Amino acid sequence: MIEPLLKVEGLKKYFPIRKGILSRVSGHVKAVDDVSFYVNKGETLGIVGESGCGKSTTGRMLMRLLEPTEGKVEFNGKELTSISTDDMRKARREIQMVFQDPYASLNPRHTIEKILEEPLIVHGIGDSISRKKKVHDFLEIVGLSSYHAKRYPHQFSGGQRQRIGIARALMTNPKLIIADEPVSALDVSIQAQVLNLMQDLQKEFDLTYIFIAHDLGVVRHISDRVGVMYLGKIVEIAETELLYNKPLHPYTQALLSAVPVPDPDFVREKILITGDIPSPSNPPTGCTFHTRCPHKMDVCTKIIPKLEEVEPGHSVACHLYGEQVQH
Amino acid sequence: MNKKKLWSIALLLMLVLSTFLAACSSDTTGTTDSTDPKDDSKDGEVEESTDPKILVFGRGGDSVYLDPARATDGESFKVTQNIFETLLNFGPQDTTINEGLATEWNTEDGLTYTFTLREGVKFQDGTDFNAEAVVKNFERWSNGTEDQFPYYASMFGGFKGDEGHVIESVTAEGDNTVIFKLKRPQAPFLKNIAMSPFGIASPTAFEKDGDKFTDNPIGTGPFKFVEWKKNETITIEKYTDYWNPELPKLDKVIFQAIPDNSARLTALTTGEIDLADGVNPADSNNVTGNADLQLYERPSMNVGYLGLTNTRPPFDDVRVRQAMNHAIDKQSIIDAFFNGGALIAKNPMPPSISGYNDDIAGYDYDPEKAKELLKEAGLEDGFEMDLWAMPVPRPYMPDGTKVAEVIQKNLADIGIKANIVTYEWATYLEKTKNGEADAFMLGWTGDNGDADNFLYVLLDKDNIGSNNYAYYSNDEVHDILIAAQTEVDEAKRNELYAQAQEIIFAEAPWVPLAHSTPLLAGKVNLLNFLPHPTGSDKLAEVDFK
Amino acid sequence: MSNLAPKQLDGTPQTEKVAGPWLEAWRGFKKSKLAVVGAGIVLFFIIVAFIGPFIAMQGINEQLLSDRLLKPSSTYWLGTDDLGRDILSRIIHGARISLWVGFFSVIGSLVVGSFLGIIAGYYGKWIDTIISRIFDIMLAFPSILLAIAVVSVLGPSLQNALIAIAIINIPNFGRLIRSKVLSIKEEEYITSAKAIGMKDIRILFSHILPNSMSPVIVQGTLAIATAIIEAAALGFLGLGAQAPAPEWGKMLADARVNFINAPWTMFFPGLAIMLTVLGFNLMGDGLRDALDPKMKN
Amino acid sequence: MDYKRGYTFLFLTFCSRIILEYPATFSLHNALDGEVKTMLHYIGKRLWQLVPVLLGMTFVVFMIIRAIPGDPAQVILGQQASESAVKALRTKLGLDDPWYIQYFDYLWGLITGDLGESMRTMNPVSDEIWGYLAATFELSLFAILIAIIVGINAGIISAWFQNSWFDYTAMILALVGVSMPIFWLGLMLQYIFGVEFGLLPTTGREEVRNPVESITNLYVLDTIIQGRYDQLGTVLKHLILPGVALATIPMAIIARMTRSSMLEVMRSDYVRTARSKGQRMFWVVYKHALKNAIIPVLTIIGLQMGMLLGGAILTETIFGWPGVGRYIYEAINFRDYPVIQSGILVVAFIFVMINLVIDVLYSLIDPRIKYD
Repeated sequence: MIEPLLKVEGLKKYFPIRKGILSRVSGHVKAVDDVSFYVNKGETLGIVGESGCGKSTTGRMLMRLLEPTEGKVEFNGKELTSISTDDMRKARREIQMVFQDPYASLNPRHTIEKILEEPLIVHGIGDSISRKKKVHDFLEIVGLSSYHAKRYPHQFSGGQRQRIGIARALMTNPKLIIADEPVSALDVSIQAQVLNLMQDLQKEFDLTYIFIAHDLGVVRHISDRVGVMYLGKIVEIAETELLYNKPLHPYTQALLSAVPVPDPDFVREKILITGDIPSPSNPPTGCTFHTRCPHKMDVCTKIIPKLEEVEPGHSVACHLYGEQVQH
Repeated sequence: MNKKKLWSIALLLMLVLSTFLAACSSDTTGTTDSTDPKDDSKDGEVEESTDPKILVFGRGGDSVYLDPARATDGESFKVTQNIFETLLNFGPQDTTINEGLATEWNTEDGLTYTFTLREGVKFQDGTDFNAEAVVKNFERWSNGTEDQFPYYASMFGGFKGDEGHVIESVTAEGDNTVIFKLKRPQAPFLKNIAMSPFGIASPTAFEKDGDKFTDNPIGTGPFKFVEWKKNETITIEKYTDYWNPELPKLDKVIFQAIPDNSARLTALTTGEIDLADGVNPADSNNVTGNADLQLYERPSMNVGYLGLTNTRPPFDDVRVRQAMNHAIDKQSIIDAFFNGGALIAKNPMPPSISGYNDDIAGYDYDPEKAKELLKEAGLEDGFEMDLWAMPVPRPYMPDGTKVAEVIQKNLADIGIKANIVTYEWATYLEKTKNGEADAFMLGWTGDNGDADNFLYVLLDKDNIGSNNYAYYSNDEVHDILIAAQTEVDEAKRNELYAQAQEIIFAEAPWVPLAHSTPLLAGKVNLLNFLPHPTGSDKLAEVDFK
Repeated sequence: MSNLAPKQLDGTPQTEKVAGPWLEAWRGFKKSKLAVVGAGIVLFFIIVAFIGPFIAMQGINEQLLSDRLLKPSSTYWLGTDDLGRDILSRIIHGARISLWVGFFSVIGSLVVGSFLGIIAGYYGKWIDTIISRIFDIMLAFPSILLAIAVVSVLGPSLQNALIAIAIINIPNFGRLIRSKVLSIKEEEYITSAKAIGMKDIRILFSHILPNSMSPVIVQGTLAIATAIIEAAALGFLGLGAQAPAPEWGKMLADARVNFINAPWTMFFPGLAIMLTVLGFNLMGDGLRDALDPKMKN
Repeated sequence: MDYKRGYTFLFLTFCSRIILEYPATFSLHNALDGEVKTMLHYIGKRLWQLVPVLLGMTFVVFMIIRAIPGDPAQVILGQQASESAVKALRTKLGLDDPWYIQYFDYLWGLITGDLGESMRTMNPVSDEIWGYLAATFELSLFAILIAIIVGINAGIISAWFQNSWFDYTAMILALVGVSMPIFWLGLMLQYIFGVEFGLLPTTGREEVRNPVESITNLYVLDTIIQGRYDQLGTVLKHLILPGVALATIPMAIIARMTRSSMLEVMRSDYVRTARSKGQRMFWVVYKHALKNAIIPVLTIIGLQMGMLLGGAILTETIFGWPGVGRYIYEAINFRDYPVIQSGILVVAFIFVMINLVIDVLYSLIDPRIKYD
């Protein structure tokens, strides 16, 4: 078995809720609650879930843009959560991020050249001339022209900006790129272009992706494996084809039933989930999905299901499957 | 189409606005007419008896105390002078001694004074005025403390039990005779007695009210106290049982505080007040040019000077001080800022005061001589100094900063670079008192018209840290001034003061600048207003035409 | 490589001059007529301040006591004051003082305010609480009162007036920058800068500060206007520039003595204050429209 | 006079109770409905935040005042007073105590409703200050009224006749108004209306020969209550010049704000189509605009209150208006520590409270604004 590039164990992020004038902590928002997974070198792990499920928080904790409350992140054999902030800063050379909003993630006052050169300067890579050359090279690589270097972000379209965002992530030759909904702000036609670009780049630079999205269709297109998150937990994680063809968790099933299918003759059973997402500050007991689950059992309200492998390459956290160890 | 709409709206607005204004103005003019006390010409004689005669006296500040014994500031005395009376009075426009509550007074040896009191006088609260009341007043003062009765202490040398206290005893002999016994002769004793702070108060009232007496003052004067709106107005009204049934002529006097001189004169022009104290000399032409107004001159009893702190180099050198005296063009200053209404000062006291040494020539304006003197002092290249200019107009110096600017230029002509410095009045006084100024503008208005009140107070070494801001110290002058204090013989006393002035002239601790004539302005129909040199005006005789 | 060739943005890529945010702002600014008029007035006073003293007819402190309080005439265009000094010359010299106070007090409060605001906004927590409370306290006082108090402590002079004005304006800038930093801090390009591995200090100076500048420039321009008025007010109360400096507020105060018989001594210095302030206000409005349209109203 | 002191005491105890016992009172509010609850919570929170600010203010004011050179005892007694008299008074006024004792004395006094005694008049500041506050309040209210009436109307008309001569004139005037040094304006008004035409009184707030009998110390109200309409006329006349001087800047700002918010309203399709229907539309828009103008006006009152109070110092000095601004300014000149301290504190407190009230009003008028 190959050693995974990134291994996450028991990752948690609780935001305290403060109340009253004395700011007493009266509770916690469990944005990410005990998440574990791994990513192998060269693969793409998709993470999907509704907004607010904690997927972006997870992505940010991996780079320690947010400090995790608990848990371990092991990158390339190195534990990241315990190293100093300065070491972490340096480690970011290896892990880069592509952001959701191509309009907001580029400093409007800097030229493209400056934006792209900055990561190199920060990490002390090359001299001025070689850096400039690299900037121009990468502009070409992501499908822009080198004369664009002198322009400002607002002079580009959304798709072009996201290319710039990707180029910036690539500048330091990272191993892992965390793409946080990189295409959800773009038009559908542009989405495909950007996704293709990302796939091309993955091959060319031997990149590993964690691809965060709320759109199951997009994730399927690019991922090797997909994890589904609900209320701060991973409820199911499997190889892409397994997950899409044979979703096990009722939540995954519900999500997939909402995805339009290209084949008009194919009729999937529609599973409707009712009700709102419960508040993460006061999550339901037991299985957090039980309030909306069509297959709710008694046990679901009491015991938190564990994520267990029910078949090779397919894990699910649901009392419907397998023998749950009960304590 | 739009144009049309616009016009109609504009018209409408103007209509509304003009009705509002019209309503407003007609309303107000109506009221002023009916309440205007002196506008009785059209109403005829019938109205005269019912229409109260009210005088509004605009002045620079509010009173501090209405108990004259506690007060030290001129604004307080302006009011108390009309509520209280003193045993002796100053003359209407000078500081000669006249009868007051006492009709006769005499002394044999300058140690025992006998006063015969006026009969049939009652305090405004009904208490009888008699010898007993006088004794009680003096007992009250002599048993007081510095912060209660500061003027008593400085005029009579302290309180009962103090070594310097001049008054041995005050006793009543019958109802109408009071006898003062002094420990040693005091030359200006009668003048002191006539000063405003020693107005006789009702013993019943001050025994009852104690410290609160100042909020409800009761004397024998022609007016009695009505109301005090702090920082705004003080109202006094006619005391109907005043011993002189002819007086006062006015029914009511309102003292209104308007700090700014120009604003006060404007208020006079618009008719808000009837009499304005402290008119800028520059504005005198506006007053004389206005048929509705008349200008008053307050007889001069002050001195405005440029003090040189005698302990600070280079002013510790008499030649430098003399050079300063020669350098300043007093005549131009007087022409420009006193509108000519002032005398050039050559002595530290005004000529109206007996003992004034007119033989002294004074330093003439002579920049060349000044330069020579500087050269003698080893300062031919000049020097740099701070010139302190007072921030507020005072009767003796209407516009301190402007005068300072002229002086600055005069000094520049002889090579002295003067930087003008101003502080707020409070800070200014404190810092100059501490001797922090090189040269400073200041002045003094006499309290009782005695030479001692100028020379001793301002230039004796005893008063360094007090009113001797120049830190001038000369033992010879000190001996002369102390001798003069107890010299009862007028001629001998004047001789002593003449000597002192000569020494002071030679030593030049100041640059005396001017004896100003403070100006007042009033309505043209105001009668019998006689401004007093001390600044405390009696208003009993004042009337409207 | 990507088979999707990017669309050309325009036809002549190599020679095109690219408009940065500042250039665009300048274009926006030029469009506003009033703003240009304002800039013109300001420029006029700046020129007057610099070369005026050389062309002014009479020295500021040259006294001609024989020519006191003369009405405006062909010799003295704006008349003379009560020391016989030419009012026009003094106003020209006064421009320098007013602009000096305006610029430097604002720069002072801008520097200190920005520093405090950035620290409060970026680091947050107790530092923010303390700094914000101090700002609250300072803002709770009517500003001119605070200025009077400060000058009373330091002693009246032009420099101290400048310091007082700078102090009372600190919280305005501090708060502005703080709120700007708070909002910029949440921008994704800051997160992305962190993701790159950038240090805090670099993020502050290279990203946050430049992006908070435009409202600061607008506020700064408007603050110069206020500072000029405040300096004049202090001068008027006798707490600012001292004689014989031809500071406009001081000139006004001096003229009050001759309020009735020589109103022109009072009229022109006030007019000069108003015009300068108007210039800065117009310019500030124009800059606001050009730099930061959101700030309108 | 003691009843006033009693009021001050009650008021301050009330405030301090709210502030100190706020956490307890908050639990009571749980029973109330959500909307009211959040608002009470918000008000409570703001009041609570005021505590350190107010404490800080007392300290700042206290320290600044001690740092001002000049001896109050000397000022009280005047230039002619002797040294020993000054010393005696210093001791009596407690000026010889160490500063921290003076500070805690002062704080303790505040808590018990004692604002100190004026060193100049020897009266309790809590007695004196009401009258001055009322005078300033009357003047500010009058100024704000002028500003609102003229400003809003000018703004609406300007917007309606956009680019007309009226619009240009009004907006240029507004720009000039914003840039006006009001002390200069005050003097010019005095010169024109007082000296040149002799139309309007230039100092004080009443005819001293015919003084208003004070009940509330708001003279307009007092004269109406007493039916003295003759006096009402003089009182209004006295208000005009200082009122106009003080109103100028807020008036200009309100006019500009109203105009731009009006222009936005007029850009809506509803108005654009309806505009062609003629004059009646003007009044419809007028009403609509008036409603919309309330928020900017509130903003102005909130923002300008400090400026009004500050401007009041200059305006009151120039026009001899017996308001709190002049009261404090004169107190500074006289080194009347208790008056400066308490005066500034009271003004700042009012200023802070007004801002609180305005913030609350905001949310009542515009439900889109949420409390933090």
